[in-house]
Amino acid sequence: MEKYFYLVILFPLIGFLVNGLLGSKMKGTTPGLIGTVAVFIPFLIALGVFFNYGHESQPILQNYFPWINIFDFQANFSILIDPLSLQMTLIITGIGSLIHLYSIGYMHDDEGFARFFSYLNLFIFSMLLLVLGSNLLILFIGWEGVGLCSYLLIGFWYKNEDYGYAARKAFVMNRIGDLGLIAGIVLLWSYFKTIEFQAMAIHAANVDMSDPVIIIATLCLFIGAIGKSAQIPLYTWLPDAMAGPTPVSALIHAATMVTAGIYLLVRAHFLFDLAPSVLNLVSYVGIATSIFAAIIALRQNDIKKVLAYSTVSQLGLMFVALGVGAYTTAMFHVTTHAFFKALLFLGAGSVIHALHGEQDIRNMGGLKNEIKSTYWVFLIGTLAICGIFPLSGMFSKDEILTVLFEKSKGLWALSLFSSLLTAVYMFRLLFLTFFGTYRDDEHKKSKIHESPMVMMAPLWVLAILSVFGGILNLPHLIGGESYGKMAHFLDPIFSHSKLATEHMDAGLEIGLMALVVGLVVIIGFVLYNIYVKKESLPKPDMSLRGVEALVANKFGVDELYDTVISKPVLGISRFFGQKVESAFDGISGFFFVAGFKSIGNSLRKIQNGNVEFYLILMTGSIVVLMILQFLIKI
Amino acid sequence: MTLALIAKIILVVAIFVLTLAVAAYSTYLERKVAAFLQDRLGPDRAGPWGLLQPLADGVKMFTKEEFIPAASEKFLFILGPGLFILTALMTSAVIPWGPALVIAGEVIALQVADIDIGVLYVLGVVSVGVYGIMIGGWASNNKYSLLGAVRASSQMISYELAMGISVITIVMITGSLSLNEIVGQQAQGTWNVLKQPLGFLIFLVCAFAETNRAPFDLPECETELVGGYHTEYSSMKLGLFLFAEYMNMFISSAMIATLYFGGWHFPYMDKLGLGPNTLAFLGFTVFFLKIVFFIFFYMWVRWTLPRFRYDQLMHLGWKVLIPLALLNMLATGAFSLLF
Amino acid sequence: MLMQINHIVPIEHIITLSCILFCIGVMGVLLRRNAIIILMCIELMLNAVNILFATFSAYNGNPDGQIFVFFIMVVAAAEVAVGLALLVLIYRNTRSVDVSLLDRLKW
Amino acid sequence: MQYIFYTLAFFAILCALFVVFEKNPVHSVLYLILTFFSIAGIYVLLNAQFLFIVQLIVYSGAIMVLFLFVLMLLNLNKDTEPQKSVIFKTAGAIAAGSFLLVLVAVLKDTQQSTELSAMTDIGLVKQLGKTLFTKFVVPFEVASILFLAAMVGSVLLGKKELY
Repeated sequence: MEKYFYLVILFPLIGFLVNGLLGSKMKGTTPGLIGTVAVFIPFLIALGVFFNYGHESQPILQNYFPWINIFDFQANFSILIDPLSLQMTLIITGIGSLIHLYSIGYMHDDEGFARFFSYLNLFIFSMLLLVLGSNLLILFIGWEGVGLCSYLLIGFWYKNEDYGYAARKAFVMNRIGDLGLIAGIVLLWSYFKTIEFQAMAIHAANVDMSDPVIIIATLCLFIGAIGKSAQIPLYTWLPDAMAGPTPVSALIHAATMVTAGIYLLVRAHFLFDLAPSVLNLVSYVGIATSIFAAIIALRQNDIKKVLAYSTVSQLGLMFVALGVGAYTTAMFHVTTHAFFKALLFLGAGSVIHALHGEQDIRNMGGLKNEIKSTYWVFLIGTLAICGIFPLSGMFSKDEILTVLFEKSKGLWALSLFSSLLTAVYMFRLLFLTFFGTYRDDEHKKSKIHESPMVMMAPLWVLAILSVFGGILNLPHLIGGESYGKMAHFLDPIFSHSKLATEHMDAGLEIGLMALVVGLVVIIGFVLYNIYVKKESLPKPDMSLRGVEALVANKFGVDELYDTVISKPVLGISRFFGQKVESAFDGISGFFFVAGFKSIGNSLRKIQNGNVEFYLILMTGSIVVLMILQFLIKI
Repeated sequence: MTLALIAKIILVVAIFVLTLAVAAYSTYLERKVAAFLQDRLGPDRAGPWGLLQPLADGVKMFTKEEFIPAASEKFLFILGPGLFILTALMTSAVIPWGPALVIAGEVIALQVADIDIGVLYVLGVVSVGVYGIMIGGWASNNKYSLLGAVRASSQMISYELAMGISVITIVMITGSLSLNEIVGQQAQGTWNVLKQPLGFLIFLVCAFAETNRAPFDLPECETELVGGYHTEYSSMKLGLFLFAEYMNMFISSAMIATLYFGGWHFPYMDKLGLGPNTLAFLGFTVFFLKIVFFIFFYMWVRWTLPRFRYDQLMHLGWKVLIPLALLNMLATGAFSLLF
Repeated sequence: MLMQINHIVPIEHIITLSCILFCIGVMGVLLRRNAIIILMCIELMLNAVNILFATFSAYNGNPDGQIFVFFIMVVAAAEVAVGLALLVLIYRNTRSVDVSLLDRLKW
Repeated sequence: MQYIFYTLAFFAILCALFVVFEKNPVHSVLYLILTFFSIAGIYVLLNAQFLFIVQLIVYSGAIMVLFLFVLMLLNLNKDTEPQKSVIFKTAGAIAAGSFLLVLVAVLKDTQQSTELSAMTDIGLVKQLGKTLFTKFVVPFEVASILFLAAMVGSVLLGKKELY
């Protein structure tokens, strides 16, 4: 099975090429089917490899061809199959194929149907390269590839200028992070003389704690991760990225690409372990992002924007977990988050589909009777993300909180606050969308329809995964003998990976769990009272005052960036472009150009166009050269 | 050594005489065939059935007035026909005329030179053969002659390609460039015409074009160019040109017979149980009969088919024969690779 | 029939022959104005080099030199085909093949 | 044996000189053909059978026929070629002469391998074919592409419709 693993990468590429080159000629849903199959087959292969992969199996390094070989720099095109990359591959291809399937329904009457699937396949290909690459350079190709696909897909409806700007914004923000990643790669290569993960891990064992180069390098990698995973200060692109079609938001901007930063940190954990100060920074940035984004989400009225800020907030939580060294916990949350956030986004997509493009929750309400199936899956997603027992989100979030409780009480309190905020904005979203009465005119209401089967089927699969996803990594207390399966699976990667709850006092553990669940339930009831019983609505934007207005305006971060960074840079460029350059031209023109001109004038007479003259000159020169050679030899 | 040397000299002289004789009687045959095809009698005055007609023609040629145009390049004007007849004769050196003789215990091959690149030698001599016409035509300083010469050169270069490619297929299935070996293998197995029917057709058409025979006689077509490259020639120099043309016909018939029809081989040759010398005689006779048949074929075609137009000739050469020959070569290669 | 030339003729003589032929070619290129003759002189120079290749190949018992001659002939044939086509074009435009008339390539 | 070589060499040089100094371009071509024949003879002396026949077919049979053809087609006579100025002529002659001097001087100094080979069969078609299709197979195939390109190029150039 491992032998055919290259097909995992190859199939999406073939799908991309077929859809990209021939897609416009195909009829109906053919490109969609091709795209879906091109992702589903790799999922099956990865599944086969996964079941063959025992606890004792060694990581498999598959070397396809030497790619760059200059002096002592060597980069092979090779992939590394180990538990970490295997898990990511399963998430990417599994959720990817569900979302491809969903997209067939969602995009079916879009004119760019084939183009959409070719982009999606290219994205899957790049993402697989990112997680499977055995060295930093292959990872970097994938990293840039997913950035490109994200750009292409955010700006998919490129005829809308705002969407184009959103795409450009995402691209530029990502580039800032990429710069950090490039710097990190170069630094690591100059330090280790290799960019292979396995070789670096062996070398890293002999490196001192807090080695300055390692600290700077990890900082650089972290900057890359910040850009890709939308952390403070580079998070503003992700909410704007909701301009793309909803399946894109689900796949790229919730489930897979944004977790690339997490993956990078986990993959390079042996370096981060050597730099505790950077790890601290990671957790501070994570917690700040998490709370900040959660607060913004409280005042958003666009159904996708709420989810986008929720994603930023959840990613922040994962970074907090990484910051305290709980890599397995972070990976667990990545997995469950992929399930329920994809579910929520696709559910939101289904709502939007039902309402023919309406995204503002103030114009919704009472939809639970109209689109029952969507309501149920959305409810499951909400409960999962809020952490209601026994849904998957509860387990992963509880893991994070427990770890933090052990490591740092302050971080624990802040994270708890953040996850309670999650409950607040998610319940608000749920109640405003599905409960109460429909708030738009009756004419539109008559047109509401449930999404087709091809969209609902992936939703239900994801709903089931969201419900039972916790089984993957049960705490000892509940799972008994089969606890912490994912932790065991990832064990070979992190030799010290253990469940935080493993040695914890059972009473304390239950107490913590009960505290969180209880608070969430209370919040749920309070919000039900506010939004369903009293039917209070979000105020119109105009009437907001003070802090509320600030929050609704996303704390004005975009405007801040504009004033602090963009405008000064533009001013400086203008100054250099118009003033300094012309000054240089004037000076150099005066001294050099005139001189070269006179030399050229005298030399160009040789160029008289006469072939015979050239020939004699040529022969004469050869004679002179040979005489010189002859004389020198003697 | 001496016996072999003497035999070689005798062979050379014999072939020379034979070539001349065949060429001479080809002129007679041509007239007779033409008459036969046109339901006439043909020459019948000189000797019985006009058999001495070639002699009479020769005498006429030799005794006519030598005429060299004043504006011509005299040396080249004389050199032209000589070169043409020289190249026509040179090819005969590598043709195996029959199975080896055994005289006084020594094996004497009926071949002047058994060089192992015989096929290439033939191609080389044929490619040089055009100079006689070109030099003669140019030196005449006559526009018709010049046009004839230019036509001849481009025609011969064009058809050489297809001919060379079709010969290469023979080399491919034989694995040797020696004509002796090619004939020997045909004697062991089947004649090449059965293995290479398409190649044979291409070679045949090209041979017509290379010898400037109708329907490809554009360099000398009377109706357009008066006499083409030999417009200004008279007496025996004209005779040499005409003679060389018949020689070329003879030699190319011999080449067709050698390459495609087994040379001196005839079926059940080994089963007869005859001595080597008898076999050599029989083989030579059979070979000669084959040659005569092809000479007859040449004439048959000449008096049956109309002449091509020049653009049609080029079209046929470049757009039909060369692609066909290439395809044939590809197919032969694929076939010999697979089976 | 074929004898060992390398026992009879010193290699220097063949090299000298090649040099002389080459320089005659150079001289032709320099002295003539007819582009066709110049092209022919280039062929002559190529042939001089071919002799050299063949000689070294024969004297050292290494077939590579003769292969090179073969390739040079291939390139020469291609060159002549294109070169003569160009000359015919030039002749059509200027009614002459005089290289000194072709002096418009100066700026 | 060596007399054959010297005769051929002398003949080649003589004809080559005529190529350069003959006024009539057609005569030049004919002399060049003779030069090539002498060179082919030298190939025979060098045991390079294959080169001999290829020289005959390619140079004498194809390239020179092409030259002759073009000359006849353009109908260039001796009057059509203007002479160069004396300065150019002397400059050319001096350049070529000094080139010869330098060339001979340089080559005289080069080290020749004293150990001469006794292999006589390297020039045979069989040997050369084996080398050509094993060691030099890629250049061989590339050469065929070159030929195709040259053919297409000259056909395109020769088309009248372009102008």
